[in-house]
Amino acid sequence: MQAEVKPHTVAYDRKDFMTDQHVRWCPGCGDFMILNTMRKVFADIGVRKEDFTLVSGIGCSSRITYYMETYGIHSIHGRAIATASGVKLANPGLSVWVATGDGDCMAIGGNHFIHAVRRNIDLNIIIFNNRIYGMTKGQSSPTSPEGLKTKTAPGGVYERPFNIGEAAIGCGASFFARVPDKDYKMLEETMHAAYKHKGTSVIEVLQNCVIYTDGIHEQITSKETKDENQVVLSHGETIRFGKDDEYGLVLNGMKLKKEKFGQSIPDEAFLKHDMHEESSPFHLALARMQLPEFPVATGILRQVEDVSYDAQVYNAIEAAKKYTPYKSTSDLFMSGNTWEVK
Amino acid sequence: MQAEVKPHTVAYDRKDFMTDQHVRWCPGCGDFMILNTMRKVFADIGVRKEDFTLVSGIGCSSRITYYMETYGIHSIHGRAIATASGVKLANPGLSVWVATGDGDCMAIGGNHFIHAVRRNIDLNIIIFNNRIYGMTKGQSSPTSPEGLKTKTAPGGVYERPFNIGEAAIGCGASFFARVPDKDYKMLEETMHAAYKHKGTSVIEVLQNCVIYTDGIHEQITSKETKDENQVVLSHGETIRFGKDDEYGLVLNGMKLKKEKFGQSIPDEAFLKHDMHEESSPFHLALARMQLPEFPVATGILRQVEDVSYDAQVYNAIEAAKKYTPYKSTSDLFMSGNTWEVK
Amino acid sequence: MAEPTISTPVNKVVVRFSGDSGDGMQLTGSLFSQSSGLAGNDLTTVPDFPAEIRAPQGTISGVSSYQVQFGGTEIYTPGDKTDLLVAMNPAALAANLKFLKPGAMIIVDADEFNRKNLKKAEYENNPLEDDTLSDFRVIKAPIAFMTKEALKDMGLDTKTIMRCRNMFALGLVYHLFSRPLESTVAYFEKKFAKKPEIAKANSKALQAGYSFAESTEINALSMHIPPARLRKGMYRNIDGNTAVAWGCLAAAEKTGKTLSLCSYPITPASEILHELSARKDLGVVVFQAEDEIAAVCASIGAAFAGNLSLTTTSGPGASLKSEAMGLAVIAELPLVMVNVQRAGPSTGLPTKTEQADLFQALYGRHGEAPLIVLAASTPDDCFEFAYEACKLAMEHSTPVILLTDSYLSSGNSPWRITPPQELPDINIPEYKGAPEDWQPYQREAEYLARFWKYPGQARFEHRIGGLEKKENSGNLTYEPLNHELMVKLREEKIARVAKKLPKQNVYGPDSGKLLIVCWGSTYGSAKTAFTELLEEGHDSMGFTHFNYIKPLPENTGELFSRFDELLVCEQNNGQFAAYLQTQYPGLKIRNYNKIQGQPFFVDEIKQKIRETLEESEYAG
Amino acid sequence: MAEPTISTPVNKVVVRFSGDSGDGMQLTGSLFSQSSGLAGNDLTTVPDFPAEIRAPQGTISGVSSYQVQFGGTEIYTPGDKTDLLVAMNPAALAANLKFLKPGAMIIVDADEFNRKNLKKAEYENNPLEDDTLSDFRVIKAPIAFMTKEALKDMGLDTKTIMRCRNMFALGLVYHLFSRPLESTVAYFEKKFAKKPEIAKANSKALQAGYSFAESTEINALSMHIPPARLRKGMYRNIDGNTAVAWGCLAAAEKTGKTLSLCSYPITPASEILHELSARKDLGVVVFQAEDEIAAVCASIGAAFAGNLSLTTTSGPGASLKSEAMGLAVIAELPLVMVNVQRAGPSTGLPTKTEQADLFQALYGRHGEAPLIVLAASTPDDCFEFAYEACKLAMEHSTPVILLTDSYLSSGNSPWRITPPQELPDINIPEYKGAPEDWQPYQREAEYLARFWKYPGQARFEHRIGGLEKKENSGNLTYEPLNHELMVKLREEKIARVAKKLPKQNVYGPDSGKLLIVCWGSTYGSAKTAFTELLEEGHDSMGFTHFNYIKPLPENTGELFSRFDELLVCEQNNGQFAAYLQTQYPGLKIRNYNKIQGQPFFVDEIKQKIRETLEESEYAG
Ligand SMILES: Cc1ncc(C[n+]2csc(CCOP(=O)(O)OP(=O)(O)O)c2C)c(N)n1
Ligand SMILES: Cc1ncc(C[n+]2csc(CCOP(=O)(O)OP(=O)(O)O)c2C)c(N)n1
Ligand code: SF4
Ligand code: SF4
Ligand SMILES: [Mg+2]
Ligand SMILES: [Mg+2]
Repeated sequence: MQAEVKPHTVAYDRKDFMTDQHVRWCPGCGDFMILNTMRKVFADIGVRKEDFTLVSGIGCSSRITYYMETYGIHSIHGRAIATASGVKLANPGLSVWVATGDGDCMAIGGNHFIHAVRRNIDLNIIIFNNRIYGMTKGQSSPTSPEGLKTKTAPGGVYERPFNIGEAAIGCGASFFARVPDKDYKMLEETMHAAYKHKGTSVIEVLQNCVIYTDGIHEQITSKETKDENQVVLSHGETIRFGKDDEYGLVLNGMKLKKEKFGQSIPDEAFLKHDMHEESSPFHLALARMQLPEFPVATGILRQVEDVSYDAQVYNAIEAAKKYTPYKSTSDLFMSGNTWEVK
Repeated sequence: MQAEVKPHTVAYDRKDFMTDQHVRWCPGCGDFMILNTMRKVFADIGVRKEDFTLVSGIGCSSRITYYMETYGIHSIHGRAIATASGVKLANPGLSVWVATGDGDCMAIGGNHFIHAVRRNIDLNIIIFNNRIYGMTKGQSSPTSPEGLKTKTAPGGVYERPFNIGEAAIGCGASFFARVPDKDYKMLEETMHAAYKHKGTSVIEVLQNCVIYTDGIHEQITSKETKDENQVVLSHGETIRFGKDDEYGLVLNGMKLKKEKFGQSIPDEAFLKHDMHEESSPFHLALARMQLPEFPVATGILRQVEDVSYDAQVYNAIEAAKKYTPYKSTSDLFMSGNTWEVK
Repeated sequence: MAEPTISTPVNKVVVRFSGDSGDGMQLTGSLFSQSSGLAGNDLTTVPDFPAEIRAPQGTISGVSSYQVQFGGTEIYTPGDKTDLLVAMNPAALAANLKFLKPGAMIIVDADEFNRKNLKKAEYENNPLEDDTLSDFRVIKAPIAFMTKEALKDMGLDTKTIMRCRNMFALGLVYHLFSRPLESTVAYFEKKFAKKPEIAKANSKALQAGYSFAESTEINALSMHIPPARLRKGMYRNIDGNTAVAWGCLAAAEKTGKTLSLCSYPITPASEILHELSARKDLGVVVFQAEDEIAAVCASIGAAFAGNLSLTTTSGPGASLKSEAMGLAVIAELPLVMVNVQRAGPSTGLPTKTEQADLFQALYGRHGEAPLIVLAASTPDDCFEFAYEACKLAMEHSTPVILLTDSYLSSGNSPWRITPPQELPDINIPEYKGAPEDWQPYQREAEYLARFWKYPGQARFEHRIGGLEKKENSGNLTYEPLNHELMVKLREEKIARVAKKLPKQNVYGPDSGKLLIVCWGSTYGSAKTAFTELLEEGHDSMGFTHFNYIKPLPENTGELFSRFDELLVCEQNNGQFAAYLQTQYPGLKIRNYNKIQGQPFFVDEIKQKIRETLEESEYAG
Repeated sequence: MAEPTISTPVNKVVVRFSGDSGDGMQLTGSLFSQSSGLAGNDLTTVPDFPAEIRAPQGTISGVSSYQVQFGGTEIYTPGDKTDLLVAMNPAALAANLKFLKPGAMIIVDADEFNRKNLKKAEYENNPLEDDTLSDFRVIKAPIAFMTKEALKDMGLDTKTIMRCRNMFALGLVYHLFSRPLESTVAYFEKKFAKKPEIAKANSKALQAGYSFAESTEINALSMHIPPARLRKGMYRNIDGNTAVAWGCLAAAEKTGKTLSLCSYPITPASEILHELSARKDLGVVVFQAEDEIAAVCASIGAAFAGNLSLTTTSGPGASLKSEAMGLAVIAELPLVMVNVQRAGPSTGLPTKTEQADLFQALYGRHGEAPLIVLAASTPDDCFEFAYEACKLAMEHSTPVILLTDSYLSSGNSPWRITPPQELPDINIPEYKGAPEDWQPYQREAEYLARFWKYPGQARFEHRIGGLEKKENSGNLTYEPLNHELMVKLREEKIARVAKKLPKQNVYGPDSGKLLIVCWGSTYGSAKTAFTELLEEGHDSMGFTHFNYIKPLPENTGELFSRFDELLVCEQNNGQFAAYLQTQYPGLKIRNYNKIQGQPFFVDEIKQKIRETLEESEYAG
């Protein structure tokens, strides 16, 4: 048994999710787009305002909690997912969302992240990946690309970054999507899909920090280059990219290969996107695609159905209730060896 | 530049690595086999005794530190890898080993684990995976199989366990091996290979806890069933298993399929093991293989060369030293705007 | 050989069952405790088992013991030393000699004193045959042989038969104290319902032991301990960890709240998690988190979501939780953290007891982060203080730390099963106004508690977090004076809890030279020591024991002022004494500290009090 | 309009540069500080910038300021209030009026006071045109216009030109205090070596401002501040974080050890990590860990491996590190943890200053886990105390916590560059016996330090960890008395450090009614307040300031006993005062606490001291 989220009856507007707090991000920060989209999605999703809880950690991104007129916790650095897990388990009837940064989620919060996806608890996790620590003014994060000059790597980052999708799927994620911050349409659809997905949904937003990593996702997301450098996945459809959709992917053993349509290779050999494929190596291979060899995959890479952890917890509770001799604490306390003093 | 481990000149015996401490594991515990093998490997490896450091967390497994006559730290629960990272970076000339349990490494220590493999720091990590918390007397660990009855899951575990290999490779591991505790030959070879590997080596040992999960790996490792249920990987060779090595693996898209040799499928279609393949989906697919559909893969699943983190740190130091105007603190302190008071 | 010192009737007796880890001593002891409870005695027990999961069989490090003190009077400790030792093998004898009173009785399984076992126990000669035991009264019972005899017709294998030796021994002891066998037999029948032959074998061995005693010299020794005058009601034995779990269950039931436990295993706190994991049947939501930080953060989430929220741990875990406890303080959420203390620092002596996490509970967070600190004193009052912790957390919208310890968690004492209607009411401050007028940091006037509103409640949507908040509105602000105000408000909120607390009591004379002060689990030994000294005629001293640590009860200062000096007894290096100095500067305090991983003995405290009284006599 | 109160010559002056975040006020201020240093003045500075990374341009929340006090005497604080404000726009004026002394001088860029900017600053009317500023002496300089004029022939775009406004303003101020321009011009040439036109534009603007002043009413006001009598030597300005980093570098160099820093970014400690990340050129091994726990554990690893090991953080990170600090204590490894305190609890006010992590430093670990606690008092003595922390850690084989704070980390003061030979020796206890005789927990006799042996050293192989150890051998043991002994030894080891510490000083009369007590960064305000009151003739009070917190200097108790009462001034709710009560029970202490995220003002402390003296006069 899992309590169902109660649908709302009034129609909401995105303004209904605005708070009276001044939004304190740098002008032009990608966070604004995520905020706006989130307000729209929350208004449209069909959940009553009071049944949302938005949990964040600490970072520029995590400030979003103050700007969404729902219940919210601005917790501590790295602990958004852990805190949100407590909320969801306490009241599985809530729609629980997590807003977190690449540092918050993948550095200090890494353990909670991998365990959430392993358990498949029904949280919608949005990672604002600007590949830097914004709030603390520009130190390397675990997603900072090699060579990037940061305050803690003045000579350039020499650590290998995490590929969030790969880590998530490797640790068992049932839902993973990657979305450019400016593609609010894709973001909106993805957030709806994440909401519908029962289990942990991970959305990596390629978010631009105008101060410390301005343009870091530009190659992937800019108008001029995105046709070549980004492949937008769509379930059931053949994977295509390039200015004229002239490229696709074929298999070479278990490796992906970029090929041109209409040349020597038969059309059937080109891969279709199947986000529901249970086996993960295909989705991992998609998540791993990197410039310059491959375009970067966006959209929903993986969505497979599996029972959520919160549902399992409540199933276990129901099952236990059914077979127990204890219906109240008195039953329990009086069980076993007792004696009376008169 | 990375300091090279100095080879020793005297010949060691495994007894040279015995301490005067009484070994306090339950009789029959799989930990004994790991200890014995480790002593042998340390004796044979060609490193001076004083140049080993063995770091562990807390758990039955982590007690091993007291039984190896080297430098050692029995740190705190979950922090073996973090502590070992500090040792290695402080003195890259040491051969640094980590002994950790499935709880120590994959529950509380999960964050350090994924960051170690991401960075590829040159540690040899041995995970004693008995799929339970032994030392604290039988609670579920993140590798406890679904359905197992434990002190914290009296009705049976309902969380999805981690597949250590998948998580490690997903997070970027350059070396992953899986070895049954009783296969001391395989363990010995694997430990030698781990030592040689410059970067993070992860060895998952399928360790038997006679008290809380006795026989949990039996299906995979027992004499009677291992031919069917275990596939021992060997680099460059065709993957074979079954009583008479009659089965192999073929590809179906990106999925593995178990097939019989000498039937309709041509021999060339059967997969060979290539542990050096840089692209990870193949190794992930191997790591994911599970009973009853597939045999469980043991041996070295993945070993790819990549510069280690410690080497990169010292490279960066060398580079910085080369171009700096500061050769001493005085140079630094006197740089910039100074003035004299006379 | 000395004469037995156990005279008939006596008022209290200490019995220690000891054998190899595989000999079932914990079960034997606890059955004996049950029977003592049924006989109307008060009692306290303590187990003593190897740190290893499975230590080598037959050796001293593999010895497992169970000690119980029971009597016709109030019993606060399991006893310093033993009147009767049951030793199932040479190692058990060797390990326990130091715990015996002079003249104590020893029952041994003489059949186990063979060469092999003697060697494992590091005996060169058989102690039953030399003068090792000359100070004691030794009963050499052929337990193994007699058990075999008794069960020989049942068709059981030897291993199964030998497993019943403990019940033979228990039968012997039952006879000694004139205990009926019925309830124990009934227990076997229930426990081994699916293996009736095992039930029968155990019953038979028990019976055989009883009969054996009847027909031997033991018969002459049997004695009667009168029942204690305990308060009327239903009783059961309970250990501190179960009592904590149950106290929280009771508070959840009382308030109609769901209990959430988010925890991570650690010795000696794990059993709370185990018990509540098994209490899914009562609707408990248990989350075994990936680590302690996840556990405490999830509990904060659960508290925010409106559940009665609990997190349990021991020292190392408490350290890990300190950052998040600060969040709970500034968020002003109800949250109970139980720290079952063990000996530190660091990993320390994980199976041993200590009270050295008090400083951490009081001060172990960055910034000014006050919260309520309670400490339980006996295994059974762990129930009461867990309930109280839940009550205060919810009534005052604050995290509460409840300190228990390894000694309480593993000890047993009879618990009067509190009927639900006797439990104190829990009055969670209720907001009565319109949602528009509600503000997240608005406070109830008397105690300054916030009103708890949570997801699912329409029109109370709000955000909380770790940044400093504007008074009332809870909006973020950097205003200097607001910060000072909020720091003071948070402190004052905790201080005002004192108004609600029971007055601190003095036992014995309520003024005088010396006040014996203790807190938490030192209660048992200190109270016993004090009572005995009082009976011995020392009348210039009082005794007071603290369960409410922060805030202290309102009359504490006044109470202290009635005595010239304080003697603070605690199992650490003087933490409570130091805390008292900060609260009542200028107190004249003597410290009596024991930091040995084990509780005070009654005699140690008596000795110390005597010395102190003499010294101050001399000084005065 | 009031007359200027800055008379010539004066002894100290407070100048505040303020403008939009984009106006380069921090650079302007720091160049001015440099020039003051060069002029031989002592000085202290403090920045004040928005919490947001980029606040809306032109608004009050976007204002960035830099305050400096400099003078011909010792300067301990950046000044309570300002004598001269440079306001680059209306928002800067609005934000800073509250910081001005009555009669202060204000230089504004009059060109920026247009409708748009006034609105952003929430001015309805132009304050230059009504009586808002009637208490001040206002210089309306057409800075934008004049800058444009000065640079018009250089072919630069308007944006670049407008970026030089700050240098025009600086030129004005230079003239006011008769500062030479050369070194600043040289600075531009060096900094913009690759963009000579930028260097030139800045120089020109500076020159233009200077000339403009010469030809206007400002000329009449220019004044000379005499040089301070500072100790001979080379000087530079330094902030607290850089000073910490450098102090550790110096200790590493002195001992020939490699410095390892394992850390995780956090405001306001990050700059130590930044500076040392840039110091790979001096061989520093920096590990930016995945979190604070990894950071502190890696530092323990580095210490075990024989490096001088450092970890840096602020409150929340310090909480996370508390478990592992306990390991460092029981392992008795040298380790320095720097906590650059910020206002708490929890996330609190992350950019504001406070001293409220003292309790945590002293007590924030489970079990009995004593370590050394130091606190720095000025930006420049952060160098000395970081060095001292490293020295004590290695000499006494113990973790040391060094407390600094946000105020020290961002403030600047001139630092006399300590020549290497003047640095105190660091004598790491050296084991002289044979390897066979060495034991891991053997102690050097005088101070009980362990001998540090580490991997790579043959025949000293050993294991350490968090479990309790046998005295000397370090083998695991559960022996009760050994545990007590080890707890006492660890405490005693820290206590003995006191023998080595400099005597605690009293400034002013060395006995009397009132002793003003403070610790850490309250030094500046308290010392200034005290000195001023002394000069005003108050002579029944002394002043003492603590850098050594645990242990306290040996003569502390004796020193306290010479005064009737203590007034403890600290930026928290009374933590040091409470700690003193535990160390010297019975002290008569008054608390003076400010918990507003900002340092004490000198006047506040003076006021409080006066009141206290009066009260005690009255009471006495
Ligand atoms: C325990 C703790 N450690 C460190 C910090 C400091 N801190 C705050 S936010 C942050 C990183 C933010 O980076 P990210 O999560 O990527 O968010 P962004 O600001 O880039 O959106 C850090 C290190 C903290 N607040 N608490
Ligand atoms: C901070 C902290 N939390 C919890 C514990 C308790 N603890 C000790 S070992 C352990 C788990 C051991 O499991 P695993 O790592 O699998 O090792 P095993 O004993 O099975 O070899 C736990 C939970 C601890 N010592 N410290
Ligand atoms: S620093 Fe970067 S991430 Fe933070 S608000 Fe500014 S632009 Fe956004
Ligand atoms: S409990 Fe299990 S893992 Fe631990 S020592 Fe015993 S058999 Fe080994
Ligand atoms: Mg970021
Ligand atoms: Mg395990």
